[in-house]
Amino acid sequence: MGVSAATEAVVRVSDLSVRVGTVEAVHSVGFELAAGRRTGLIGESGSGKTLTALAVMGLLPDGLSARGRAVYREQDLLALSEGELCRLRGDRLGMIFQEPLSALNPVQKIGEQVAEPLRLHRGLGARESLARARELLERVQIPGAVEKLAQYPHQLSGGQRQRAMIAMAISCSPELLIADEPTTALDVTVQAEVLRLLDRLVDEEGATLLLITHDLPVVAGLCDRVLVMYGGHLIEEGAVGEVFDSPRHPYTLALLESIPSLDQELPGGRFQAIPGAVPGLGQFPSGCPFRNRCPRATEICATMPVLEGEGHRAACWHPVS
Amino acid sequence: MSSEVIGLTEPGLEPAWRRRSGLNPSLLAGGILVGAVILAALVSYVWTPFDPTHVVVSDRFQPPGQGGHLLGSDALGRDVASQIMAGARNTLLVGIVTVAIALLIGVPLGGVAALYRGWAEELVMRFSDLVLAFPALLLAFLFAAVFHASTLTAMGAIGIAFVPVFARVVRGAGLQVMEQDYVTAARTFGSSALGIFFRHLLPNVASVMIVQATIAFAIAILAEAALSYLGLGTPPPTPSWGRMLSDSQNYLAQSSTLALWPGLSIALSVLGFNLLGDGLRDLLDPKLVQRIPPQ
Amino acid sequence: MTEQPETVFRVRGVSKRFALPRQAPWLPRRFVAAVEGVSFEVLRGESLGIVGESGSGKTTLLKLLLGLEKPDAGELRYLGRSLRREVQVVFQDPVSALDPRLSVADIILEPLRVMGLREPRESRLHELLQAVGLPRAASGRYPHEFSGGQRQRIAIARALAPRPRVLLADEPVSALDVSVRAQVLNLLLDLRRDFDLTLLLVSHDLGVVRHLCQRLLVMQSGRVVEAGETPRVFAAPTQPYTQVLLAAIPTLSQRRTA
Amino acid sequence: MRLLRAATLPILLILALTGCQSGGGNAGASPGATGKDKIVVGFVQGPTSLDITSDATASIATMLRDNLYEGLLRTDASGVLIPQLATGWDTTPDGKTYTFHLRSTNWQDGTPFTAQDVKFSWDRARDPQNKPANPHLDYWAPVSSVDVVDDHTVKVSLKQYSDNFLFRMAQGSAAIIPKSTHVVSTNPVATNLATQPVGTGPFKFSTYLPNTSLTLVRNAAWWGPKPRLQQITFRFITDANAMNNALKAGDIDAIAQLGGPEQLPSFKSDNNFRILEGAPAGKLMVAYNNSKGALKDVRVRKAISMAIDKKAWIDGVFAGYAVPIGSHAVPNVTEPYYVDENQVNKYDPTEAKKQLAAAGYASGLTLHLAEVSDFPYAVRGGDILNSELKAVGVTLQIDTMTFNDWLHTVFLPPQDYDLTIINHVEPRDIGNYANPKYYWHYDNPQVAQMVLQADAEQDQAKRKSMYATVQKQLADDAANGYIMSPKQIDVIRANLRGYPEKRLSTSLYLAKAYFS
Amino acid sequence: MQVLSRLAVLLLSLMVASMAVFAVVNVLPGDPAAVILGTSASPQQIADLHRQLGLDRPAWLRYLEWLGGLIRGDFGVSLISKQPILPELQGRALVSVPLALFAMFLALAVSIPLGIVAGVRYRSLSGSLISALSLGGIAIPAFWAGLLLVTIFAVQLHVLPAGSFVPWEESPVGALRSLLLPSIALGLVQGAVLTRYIRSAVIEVQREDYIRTARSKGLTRGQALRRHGLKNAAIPVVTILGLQLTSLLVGAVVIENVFYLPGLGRMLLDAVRNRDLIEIQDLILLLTATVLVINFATDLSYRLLDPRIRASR
Repeated sequence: MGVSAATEAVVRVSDLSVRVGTVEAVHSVGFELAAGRRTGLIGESGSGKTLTALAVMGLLPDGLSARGRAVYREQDLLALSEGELCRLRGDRLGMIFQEPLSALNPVQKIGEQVAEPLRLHRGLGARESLARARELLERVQIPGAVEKLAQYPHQLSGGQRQRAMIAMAISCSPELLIADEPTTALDVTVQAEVLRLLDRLVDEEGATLLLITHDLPVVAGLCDRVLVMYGGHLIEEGAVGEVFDSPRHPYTLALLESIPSLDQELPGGRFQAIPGAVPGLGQFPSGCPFRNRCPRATEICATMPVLEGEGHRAACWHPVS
Repeated sequence: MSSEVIGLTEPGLEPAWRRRSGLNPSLLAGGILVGAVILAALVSYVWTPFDPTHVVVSDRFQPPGQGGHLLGSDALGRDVASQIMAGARNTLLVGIVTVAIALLIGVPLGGVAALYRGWAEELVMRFSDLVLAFPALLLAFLFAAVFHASTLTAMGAIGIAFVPVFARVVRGAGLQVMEQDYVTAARTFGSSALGIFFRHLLPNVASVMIVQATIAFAIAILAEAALSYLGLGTPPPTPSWGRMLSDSQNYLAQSSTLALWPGLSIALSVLGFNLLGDGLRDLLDPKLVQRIPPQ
Repeated sequence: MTEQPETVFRVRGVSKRFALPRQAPWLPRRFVAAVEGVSFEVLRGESLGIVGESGSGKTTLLKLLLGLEKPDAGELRYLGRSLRREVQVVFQDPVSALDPRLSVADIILEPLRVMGLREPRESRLHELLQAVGLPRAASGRYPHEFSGGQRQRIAIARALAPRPRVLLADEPVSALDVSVRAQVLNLLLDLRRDFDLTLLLVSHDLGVVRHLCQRLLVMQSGRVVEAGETPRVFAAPTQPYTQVLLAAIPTLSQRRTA
Repeated sequence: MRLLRAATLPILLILALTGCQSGGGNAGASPGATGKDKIVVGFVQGPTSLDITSDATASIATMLRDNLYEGLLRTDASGVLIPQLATGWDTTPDGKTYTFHLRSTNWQDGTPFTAQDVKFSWDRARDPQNKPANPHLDYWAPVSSVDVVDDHTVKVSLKQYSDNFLFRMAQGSAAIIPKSTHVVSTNPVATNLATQPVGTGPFKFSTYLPNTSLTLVRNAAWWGPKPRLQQITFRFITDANAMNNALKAGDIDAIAQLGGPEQLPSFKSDNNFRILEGAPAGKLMVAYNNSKGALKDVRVRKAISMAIDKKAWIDGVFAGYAVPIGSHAVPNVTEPYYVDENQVNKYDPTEAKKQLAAAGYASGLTLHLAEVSDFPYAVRGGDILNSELKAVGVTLQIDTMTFNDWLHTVFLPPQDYDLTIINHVEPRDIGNYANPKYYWHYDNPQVAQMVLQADAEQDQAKRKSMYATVQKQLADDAANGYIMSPKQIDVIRANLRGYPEKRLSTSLYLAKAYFS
Repeated sequence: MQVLSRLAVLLLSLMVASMAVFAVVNVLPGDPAAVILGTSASPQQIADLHRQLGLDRPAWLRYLEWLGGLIRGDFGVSLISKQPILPELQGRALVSVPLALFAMFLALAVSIPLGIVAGVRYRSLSGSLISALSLGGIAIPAFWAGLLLVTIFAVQLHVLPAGSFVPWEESPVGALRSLLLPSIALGLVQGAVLTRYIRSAVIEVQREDYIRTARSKGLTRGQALRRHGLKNAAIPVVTILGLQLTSLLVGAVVIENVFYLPGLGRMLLDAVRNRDLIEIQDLILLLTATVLVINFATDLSYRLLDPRIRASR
């Protein structure tokens, strides 16, 4: 299938590397986020997926540095000044974080926090922005939006907090919305509701979504494209159907197989395991980061393969046919 | 920041950007200063340039370097360097004894609070609240009034004033330890409270205690110096930095360096212990060190 | 299989509530019920899953079973010889489960030491390490030198040390990386078979429960809302909550239709 | 950075405050709190009571005698006796009867001063049953009766002639207090003078802040020429350094009896101040408890005396502003019987060791020193003594205490101590050696006898020779470790006039003081 | 309701503290009369004083009398000066309280900007420099700082008084001037301590997730810190501030003795030296009560700042 050339890319990331001190944690990652598309970024802890997103937003923590390009509307986000970035963040670029309790300011009322981007980017006054904040809270289906405006984050439930986060992120109708593990901290039933909400809002806003998660089924239900990262490398990329139905990279395959089916018995009565453990940062093997756990690995895997293919691309010397 | 970002959840992995290689500069500087104090104190037992209490009035107010007096001589011709060395003994003694008092009382109290919770914890916390209302110097004043001022009343008062600090730290850290699954596991095998205290709680709060003790040591030095300065600490003729300072106050016009050395000694050893505490904190990374109000 | 199955745990109408901090000394204490009127039995040799979302009371129930909490009402009995010795537990968080100040050998042998069991420690240690698939060399090392999956193996080895008959597992894989979860789950499968263990698995991950447990309890707000054979519950849940729960699980086959 | 600029705010504020005074005068001569008719005098020690007849603390007499309280006569600055409340007196040839003619004046509370007050005061003073008892009961030992002749005449009969009698009646505790007012109980007699002092002097009581200050204001109804000063404030600053700084900073106008002579050089070079170097007064000594342990042995006492290097003390403790003494007398006019006994028990550590060995303390001896931490000389002396005694094999245990504690443990019963360093500032107090219960516990009946005889001796030469013998005996007995007589040093603002110069009297008479 | 409950705890603490003080002074070492007179006073003297102090009556009665007196404003009479203690206390407080407040003001005025700058720029030279300076400041004993200040400003430059106090009624400016050097000496140390705490609170807060959230909304680092960070950073700092005021109060005791200020600290030291037990009892309780009230106020302000704090601490 592949992305049609006509679809304009909202963000084009190329050769993006992130260094944690002296260790390179993300290695020359490149991908495009096509307008209106939803892309899932999949990876386990240490895969570099969150760092990649933060690098694009210019929100890397102190001590971390990014190289490469992330072009948004002819502007390289990595080259912009803090002031220029600030004009985009919260307005054109929205982000939802994983842990809503710590991501919300504990001593500020929800209403103020949701209204802040509107004041900042739309120049709304206190009353107007609060009225808008109420509408937003209603839009994310928080019950009793009016009271919640005057409440503090700790007074909300986990799901409500995440909804408030989403309201905040979409308040200025961003073109690109990055959601970093938005439902990991939530219970299954709440997760389902929040995902449904996210799905609807992205549709309504016509935003481009980058969903970061380690949960493959979530991507399956929400996204149309998927990026798979492991050990700081982008190892597979493609439409959700293609990647999930016929994965090329052994890692992607293993990940998919490790998810136990709910309606079929386990093959051979055992869970499908990947041998070994995810190495720590800086401890991945050279070349293909998966080669020390990969059943197909050979000597050549000591050299990092390039991401190959049209539309559905994979970085593997011995791809699964 | 979420731990995901810097990969701290990864077992066995130190955040590389923290530059663990090489010595932590605070630890190094603190170690050198504290080492110097300890060395001076130890050496003073066997050797000082002069007898620190020996008076040679005709030699008084020698500038530093003159007549073999490395740091000069005081109003009665006593060698300042020798007194500083001998004073280090007193400083360390006070620090060790006060911290020992605080540890010996505070750690069991905090342990009991963390282990048993309930009314035992309530009692310990209310007690420490009460003692906290009496800052070290105030307590020292009270003791001095009731028992006659001496090094002992000073050390006792400072030590007791530190008790709640240690009790609270042990309780706080202990509560965290008690919430760990390994303690729950130990309880499921039937470990006794005492067993948990010694096997799990104590080793795991040790790093907090070490850092806390270092900081308490610094505060104890300051407090004792203040008390000796006021004449409620170490009595003469035992050399003490605080008393040297109060003596030197009379001779600021004759010899301005006289007030410099004991003050500098106090400041540097306090700095040393503070740096050591900071360095140890970075090294051991305890989360719960409590602040002690200085002076 | 005609033998009458032996009951290991008998739980009858058990409730447990916790006091909330007082608003003021003169105000009455307020309580929150964590477990309310729960009844079930655990049969020897079976594997029972307890599922529920946060706040459903499953962890409290686990503590009640372990004897770490006493029920406020109802009856809870372990019908074996020694609860302490025969019932062991594996926790969710592999970091918090192991005392960072103790070596692996000390950790694994701790139950034997505490219980005063006289056994050749050295050989037992090696047995246990082998059983959980860790090298002998691991014994002298410390928890921080191991990955999450390995730590969970150490925790399992410790639980096995006193030769338990019942193993309680509280979300044993939810803190692990996706790619290593299966290893630990397989280990549990193997151990259950090899050591003839009764397994009680507390989890919110229905996929895991589906394949590891023969029977299932669904908990909501401190109560058991549904209980039954696993395949039956998955195939035909009778309670609305169970239906919602099952429907909420994202699956690979549910694709977005653009 | 804006934040950093914010930090400069307090600095500006500080500059403003330091600047406030630049307009006020030149550095060093800042007027501080001092006006033209007010004086602030710094004292090391505040009074322990405002009742001058109740306490031996010298500062009470210094501040209050002659300023607030008056006696029948007083010593002027040079030590000469001059009339005060008595306009004059007659003496019978046998020297046993004095008739005082009293001035007609009023108490500061308005009631008239009469002969009844004199009789009341002195009868009370010589009655040991009173509480508090007069600290100088011995002053009245020779008195047999005090009789009122008329309202303005008092006759005092002595059992025998007393050379010291008039001199002593000029001292602080012989001040006259009012009979009719301020008596709160009669059996035993008690007054409220301790808190509400009333006298006949040129200044009357205003306010007293214990340990801080005592303020007197001019008594407009005083019998003498009107004082130029409107107000006297005595400010108590124990710390010698703080005192010196206070004078330099202009907070006080004079230091009465400088506690820290080491700073004299800095005053000497400053034209804003005058240093008043008085005659030596007072006997600074290491007092021995003659009745305790090893100190009973004269060889031990001699050894300690010989271990003491007076020169070191004079330089180390008083920056050279003192003269050595060898016995209990000082070379000034108040003690005309002075003889130099400095040759006895001269500094000789080797001989000291021999004496100790002879007394059986060759292997060492430990003695306790009761050290008054309020007095710089005692603290500094303690350090010197410690070093000197160590050199001869005596270990000194220093017990520090306040002057108040010292009074209650050393000076007053139980008088439990070994050694103490103290400066006796009362003139002509050699008579204390006649009292074996005095805190030294010096018990030599011959000396006691001779001291009493000397006082009763009218012949000056004979008297002097008797006193000389006593002084010699005290030195030989090493009754105490006599060290030096510190010079009375006052430092005053240069424009202060009429301040008693070279004062020998204990009192600080300020009725004539003024600023030029 | 919660405030009332805290108030009740405060009152209870005051009661217990007063008992503790009374017990230490009266019960522990035996006869206070003997304590006052020293270890070797004659039995007669002790007996006299014993009676004079009313010590022949039971301790609880004397305690209640003392407490009752305090509540009525009768602080008793000094054993040494025989003067009522309350007026003296009031006069002294006019020195000590402004001294502590003045020092606190200086400390805050210096430490808030410096602490924030050091926190924001903790990786740069200026931040490290401030940090190092503050570390040095902590190590310097306040009384030594006082001595050095006296040497420079009073002895050498003659711009400020070296010690003693010009009463307020005599000259308010003079009084302020006499408090200036002591306040600086005192404020210096406290300022250094505060700077460090503000610095670490600011560093800590900058690492919080909600700061990143704020930046994701389009706030610059500075804006995020100002709008979201500082209030959060204030929470730990306020706790420190309470402790700080306490140590200021105690520090004032020492500093007053360096500068010969007739404040509560001098009064306390004199009382200790003279063993004026009644005065000591009053003063220690007064200072302790102040500490407790400060803690109470800290607790309340903590509540105001942090909506998360509920009934439990």
